[in-house]
Amino acid sequence: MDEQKALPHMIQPHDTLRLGLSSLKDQASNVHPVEAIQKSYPKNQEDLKLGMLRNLYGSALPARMQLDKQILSKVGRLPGMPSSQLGLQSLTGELDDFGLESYIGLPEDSESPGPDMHSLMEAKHKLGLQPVTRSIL
Amino acid sequence: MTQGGFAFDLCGRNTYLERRGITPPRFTKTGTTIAGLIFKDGVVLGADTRSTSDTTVADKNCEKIHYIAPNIYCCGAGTAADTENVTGMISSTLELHRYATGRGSRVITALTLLKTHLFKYQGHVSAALVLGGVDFNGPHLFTVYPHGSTDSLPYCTMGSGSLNAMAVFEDGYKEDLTKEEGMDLVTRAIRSGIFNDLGSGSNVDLCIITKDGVEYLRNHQRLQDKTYERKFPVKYTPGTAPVVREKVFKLGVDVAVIEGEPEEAMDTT
Amino acid sequence: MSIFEYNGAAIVAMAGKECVAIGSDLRFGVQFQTLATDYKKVYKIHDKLFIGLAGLGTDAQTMYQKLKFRHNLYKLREERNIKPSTFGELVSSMLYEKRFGPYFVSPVIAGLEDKTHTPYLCGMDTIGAIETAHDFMVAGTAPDSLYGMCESMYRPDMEPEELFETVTQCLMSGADRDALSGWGAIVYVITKDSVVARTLKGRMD
Amino acid sequence: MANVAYQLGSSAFAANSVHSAPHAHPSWSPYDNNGGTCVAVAGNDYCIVASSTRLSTGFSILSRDVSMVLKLSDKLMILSPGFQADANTLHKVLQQRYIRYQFDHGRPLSVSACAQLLGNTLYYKRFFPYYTFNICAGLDEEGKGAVYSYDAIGSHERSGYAVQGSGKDLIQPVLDNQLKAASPLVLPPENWMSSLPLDQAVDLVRDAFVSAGERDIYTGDAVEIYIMTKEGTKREVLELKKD
Repeated sequence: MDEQKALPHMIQPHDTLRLGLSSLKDQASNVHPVEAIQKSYPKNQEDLKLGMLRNLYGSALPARMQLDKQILSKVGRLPGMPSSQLGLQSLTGELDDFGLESYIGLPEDSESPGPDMHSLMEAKHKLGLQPVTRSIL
Repeated sequence: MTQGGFAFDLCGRNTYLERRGITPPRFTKTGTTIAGLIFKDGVVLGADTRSTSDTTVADKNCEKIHYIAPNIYCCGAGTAADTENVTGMISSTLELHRYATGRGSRVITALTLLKTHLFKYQGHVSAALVLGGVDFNGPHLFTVYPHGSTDSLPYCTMGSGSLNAMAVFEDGYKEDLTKEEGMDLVTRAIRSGIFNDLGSGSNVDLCIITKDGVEYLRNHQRLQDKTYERKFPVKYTPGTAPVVREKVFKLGVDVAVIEGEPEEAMDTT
Repeated sequence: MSIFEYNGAAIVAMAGKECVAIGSDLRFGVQFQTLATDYKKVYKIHDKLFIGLAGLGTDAQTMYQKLKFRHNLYKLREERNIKPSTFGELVSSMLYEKRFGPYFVSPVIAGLEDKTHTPYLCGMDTIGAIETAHDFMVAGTAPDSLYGMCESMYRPDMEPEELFETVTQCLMSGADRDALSGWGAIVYVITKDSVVARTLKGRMD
Repeated sequence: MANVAYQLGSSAFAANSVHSAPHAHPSWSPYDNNGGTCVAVAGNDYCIVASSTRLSTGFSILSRDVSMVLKLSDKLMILSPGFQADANTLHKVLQQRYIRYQFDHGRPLSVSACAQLLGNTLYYKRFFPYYTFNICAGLDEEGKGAVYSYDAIGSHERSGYAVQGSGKDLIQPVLDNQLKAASPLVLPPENWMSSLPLDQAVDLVRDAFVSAGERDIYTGDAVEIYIMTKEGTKREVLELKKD
């Protein structure tokens, strides 16, 4: 997933034409502590849960669950199209969760169109182009 | 995976402005006196109805007792927007949970959800709550602090008027109060907050929860009305305002929908 | 200096008998310099729903464009105009989304429910804490002045003409005591069959 | 040390600590604001003076019945909302100067002379000011109302009416709008005396305080109103909301 507090290093040359002028400092620092919380919380919770399961039932079960997770996360439409990922959500128990993320700041409500399909595909296959949201405002 | 949640795109600009000495506006706080106690067969929650922005009264009759579930209510103090959204979110989660399990909600579930949510945000979401309800385990009363810590108490008070209210509780509380005694004690506690604490005021809202049901007495006591009515009320005669330009937009009647088959409706003769 | 005092605004909304009035001053300025005197801060969402946006000018304009977009989206989905109370919730969740990096805008919403023609008034702080009111709602750089005027001049169940006069007096006198708002005013009076927009001449100083 | 003591005394675990941001500890200040609002309206043959009687600090009420009015004589009063410790000392000084003036000159202090005296007394402590926003009001020699309003260090101006204190912003526009005396902002300056008859002016003052009591948390409990006319001075108390 994305780096926590790692030093910002150049993965590939910065695409100024599409991403605008930006220094490395912007990417590294989280603008607000809550942003860091919101980004890292799901991963931390999952690690916590898998750790508990490892202690309770041995390491086979968490390993299998992670395997299932990888398989299920492959299921879905091309990136950029909304896919329900029912399997993945039922595995992680997120299906019947109702958190802040379920009604605040939903992508389909936002005014700016999502990133273009092309850059999303390149990002998915790690060919280097970062997805950029074209903002009309 | 919905990736909703808080947006931080304006944070950069806001911190830039703040560094240049431009102070951000303050949020509406509920100065607040809220209180709750457990009596023989249930829970009584009480709250005042004043919300302030700094030292000006923003809302003279706001609602601080929020619905969580048919048998659970929650009083909120602190930043008004946070208490509103946190209680709204938890009540939706519990409703989904009731559909999934087909059973009534437990107070402890609401508490754990609130606690987890507030702890997750490490106190940035500043909501101080008094959570009360009755489930099959009997009456429960909890307080939840903004950082996620909770207490389970027979009686409790929160908010800027909590000292005043707690004084009345310490004086009057005993085990197995009847419903009337409980209501009276909570009302007196809220009143002492209203009169002595400047952050609380206006009316008393009460909510009595028992296993048979809920009585939500909005404005149970309207304490004071204006003490003086003008003898020479101001009546501006029409035309005193210096109007420069006037535009009148006539609003057309909504489109009339004619029922029936298209042929009948359209008269093509 | 508070961010609200960068541009300056004065907005008053008041409810009458099956009618509601909302008005704002006309000054557009940056700190203590006035740049334009025809900049109204009340926007129309639809014939029976107006929103006044006080606070930082840039955020107010951005908010209005986003609100127009979302209302169009709503109309496409629901095939009708939005109800004022639902619109209040929409604005509130939009503001709360930016809880930790907020828009510096404090909206005032005034509208008439379409069937029952009951007035709907609500105001918010910058992160969307809704306060519904049955009498009046104010926002801007001199809220105390506007509160003082409205508190003295308001009477329940006023007729549209009287409501217009009262809102005008509150707005003008309130704004007179504030260096950052004034320069005339515009007041919309919304009844079940008409919307009357009147521009007013105020002290130009 | 009043401020720090109150800071410790106020409820530490309350959800919102008033004086300081959560992590910045409050820097010590010799001053405090005890709230309260004062109004004075001058008419052709009367002068109305009113002041709320609530004394508070932070978010708690210290007393519900404290007068902020110094009654020097039936025709001369001084109102000092703000920091009451300074107000009390200022009132002692003025009372003493008033009495000495009478011995020195054989006649009571007039309103205009008192206004100048108050201005000088305030400016005397220019670099450690009395933290009060005074109003000096009374009847002048011809029996007309006279109202002078001040800032903390003595700059004063005579006007038709004056408002000071925590409810100032709330009441000021109402008086501008209602008192036929044109608002002092109107140019060229018209006759700034209020032409309202006495009973309407008192009615206006009463309503102004009730409205301020609704919105300002520091204005409430009661308002004491003095009505000064040639015949003498009448005092009445209007109860306000206690919350």
